[in-house]
Amino acid sequence: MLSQSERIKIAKRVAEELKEGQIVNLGVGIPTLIPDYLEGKKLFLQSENGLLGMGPTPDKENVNMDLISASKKPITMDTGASLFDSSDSFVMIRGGHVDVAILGALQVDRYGEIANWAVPGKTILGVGGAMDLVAGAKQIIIASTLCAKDGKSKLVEKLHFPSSGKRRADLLITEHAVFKFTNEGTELIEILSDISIEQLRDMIDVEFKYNDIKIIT
Amino acid sequence: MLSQSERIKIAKRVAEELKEGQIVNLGVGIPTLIPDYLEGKKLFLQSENGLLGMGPTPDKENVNMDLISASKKPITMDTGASLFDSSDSFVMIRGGHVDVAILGALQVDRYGEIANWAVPGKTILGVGGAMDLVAGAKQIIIASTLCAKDGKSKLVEKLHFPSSGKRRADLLITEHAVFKFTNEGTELIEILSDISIEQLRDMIDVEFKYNDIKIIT
Amino acid sequence: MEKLINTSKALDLINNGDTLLVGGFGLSGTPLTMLDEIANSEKHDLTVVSNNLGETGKGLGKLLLSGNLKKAVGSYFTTNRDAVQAWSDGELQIELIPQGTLAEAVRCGGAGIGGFYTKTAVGTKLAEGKEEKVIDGKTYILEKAIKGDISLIKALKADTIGNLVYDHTARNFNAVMASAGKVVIAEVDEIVEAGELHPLEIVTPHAYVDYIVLNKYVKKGGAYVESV
Amino acid sequence: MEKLINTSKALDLINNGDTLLVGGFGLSGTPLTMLDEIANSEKHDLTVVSNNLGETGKGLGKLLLSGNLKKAVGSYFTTNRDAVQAWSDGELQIELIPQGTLAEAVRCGGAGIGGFYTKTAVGTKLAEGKEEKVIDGKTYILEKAIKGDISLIKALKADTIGNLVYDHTARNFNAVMASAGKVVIAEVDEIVEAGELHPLEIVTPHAYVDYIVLNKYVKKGGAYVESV
Repeated sequence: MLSQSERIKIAKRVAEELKEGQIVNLGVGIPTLIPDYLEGKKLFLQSENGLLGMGPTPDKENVNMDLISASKKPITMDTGASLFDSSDSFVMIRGGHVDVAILGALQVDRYGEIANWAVPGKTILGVGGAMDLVAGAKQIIIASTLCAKDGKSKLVEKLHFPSSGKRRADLLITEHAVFKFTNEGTELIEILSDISIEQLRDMIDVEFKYNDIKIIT
Repeated sequence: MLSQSERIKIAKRVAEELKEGQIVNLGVGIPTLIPDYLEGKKLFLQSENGLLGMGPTPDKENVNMDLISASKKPITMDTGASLFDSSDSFVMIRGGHVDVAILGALQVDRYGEIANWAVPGKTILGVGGAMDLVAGAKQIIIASTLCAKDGKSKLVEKLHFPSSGKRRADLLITEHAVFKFTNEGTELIEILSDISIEQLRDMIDVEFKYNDIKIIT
Repeated sequence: MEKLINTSKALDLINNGDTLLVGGFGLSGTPLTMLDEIANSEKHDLTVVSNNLGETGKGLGKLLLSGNLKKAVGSYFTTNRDAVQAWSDGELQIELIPQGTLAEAVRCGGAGIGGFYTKTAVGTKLAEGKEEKVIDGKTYILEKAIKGDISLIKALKADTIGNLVYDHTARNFNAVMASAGKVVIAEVDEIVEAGELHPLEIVTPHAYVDYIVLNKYVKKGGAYVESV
Repeated sequence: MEKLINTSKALDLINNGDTLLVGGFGLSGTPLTMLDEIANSEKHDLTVVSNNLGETGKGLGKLLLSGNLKKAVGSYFTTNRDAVQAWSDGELQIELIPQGTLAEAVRCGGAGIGGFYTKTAVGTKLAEGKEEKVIDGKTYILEKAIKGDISLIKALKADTIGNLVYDHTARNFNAVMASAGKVVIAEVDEIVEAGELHPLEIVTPHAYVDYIVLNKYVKKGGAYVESV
């Protein structure tokens, strides 16, 4: 398990990628930490159950379980928020009107193809909006640990887990490093821990290039 | 040309077909007279530019050309009216949520197939919502003169004019008679003028059956 | 008011083997009272189309426990362990559809549209057996429209003619589910006079609503916790 | 406010040969100010997707007279004699589409959907050359999604972040046109502070709006008659 400080490190690094005024859909887990680390940048959070302009968690007295996030947690509405139904919400998502989707992943292949909804042999019968977000968001950032709980690299040459769609992620931000995906494959662009490039090579199952690596520790 | 009293006769007869609480889309021409002859029956008028619950024409001082009918005339809103966009309006129309469409026609074939949007050799470049209404309304009533201005029967064995869709009309209500369409063809069900059945046979180009004819003069 | 009926009469509209389109996301916007009515009935072999199957023993989860269901079509069953278990045991058929595809397929069902080509799920297991088509250089898969025999939806208020408004994100799937059922039953907290809802405020026009029933649950601490 | 620009800057966003998605039904909900700007410019070979071409010399009718147009896609050109004449003279290409198909095709263009099977127009001249498919025993035709380079829409009010509300039936095609253009320019009568429009009142969320321009026309006797 990742420590809370490592989770926060990932969230902070994702937050750096986001630009003032962007429309962002946050997946479950680490992405939900991001709003705390925006340092004044104003984002518009989209929630696939029908809201643009998700605000912070309400006080207990103000909870309305008919004003919830896609994770089914009580939320509030930001200034300028709007409400719509599920079909219109996915017009927004699938139609390319969400600037950035920040997703978790089970695996990511060397070109950025994502597996984030099912594990072979396990009965995970849920896909939710994951495939729509993968197909539709303008930019896709994966926020995830580099390795799964069993220690295996999530970055893989070829997906063993079922794909979430042909559309590839743009960035993978982990506790150790940031990778960029292009038509040539995986590129290491940043190191975020005291790990060495050699150690990274040992840890993950994908060949990666690097040019100018920023090292941030 | 039909006299105003004949137009009103048609409108009144159509009004008899309509039931309390029905959702009705009225085409241009004779159908627009219908609201005056409902004798207390409450209908909900649908306008394809985005309104359910069209009310009467406003006073001159209350005209808002952004509250108009599909014929682009100023209207008002009835109690319980709702507004929506064009795509949602045609979900309502095409999806079978309008009970009755009352349409004009250039020709109707013996099974009730309608031609109401184009004349061969003439440049009528407009279809509007006609084909959507033909495809989608639960019941289709044609309100029309029996013959065209050139004296030719509008009821024809086969359409010479371009069809508005495979979906057939249920009724044709004219100044002289009411016809019903079934899989067997045209059935005369009512005579509305002093015309004889022989004269009707001479006038129109379609074989019709009849059983119990109501004669209303 | 003609559209207002009691829940037992509403239950009579449902036949064994029917396909029910049920609104809601999690438990928000769920017609809890009608679901209780079904769970307490002998209705069986029902197919439910809904984003999820409620939670264990709550909402649609009750129907699973009381044996009313044959099949569930939705996007997310993971949060109800009973559903996953029933599927593993071969007691429940499950058809998994991406959330946006589900919403659009139901909208099409209510819109006179037979199917649509979506970019979602292209190249995935959920696209297996589905027709692929390249349109203007991009690959899409064909998804067929979904219709139902009965729609069970939940709104905040109805007016006396059946116009509906929803509570914030409880709108979710309710608006599309309302369009695609042969018979549409809306469960509401309150009925107001026609004219009290502003034309710009109405989300579901009365054209889509056949019957209205009153919600027997009361909201406490922001959630519908108990039936009265 | 970042999204507010003047009309000449908005005009610069339009290139010769572009496809413009233009809101409006008749003259209601038409971005008259932006259309004046185009009619007074040298822009040419534009394709316009709009329900109709305004009226003679009004709205989109002006662009026809000033020679900006190559093609018009819409459902009803009969009320503008100039359009019919220009088509007869071979000066304007016209693609006629049923009104509901037009609205749906544009919605699909903005929704990541490549095309849809509709029951409208099956067996008619407007279905010629279009793929037919039988789905669950019913025949449909395939209609492809429509997208544009620029959307020109007209709303009543915008808030400072770009949320829009419309005046009654002036909503018409504007909401769908807003979804399917690469660049969306909304012409509005008034701009209010973010937060002044209620979340339940907003029809077009700001996600769809790139730029806002102010309408120079003033309403008199219920219609936008003169530019100030």
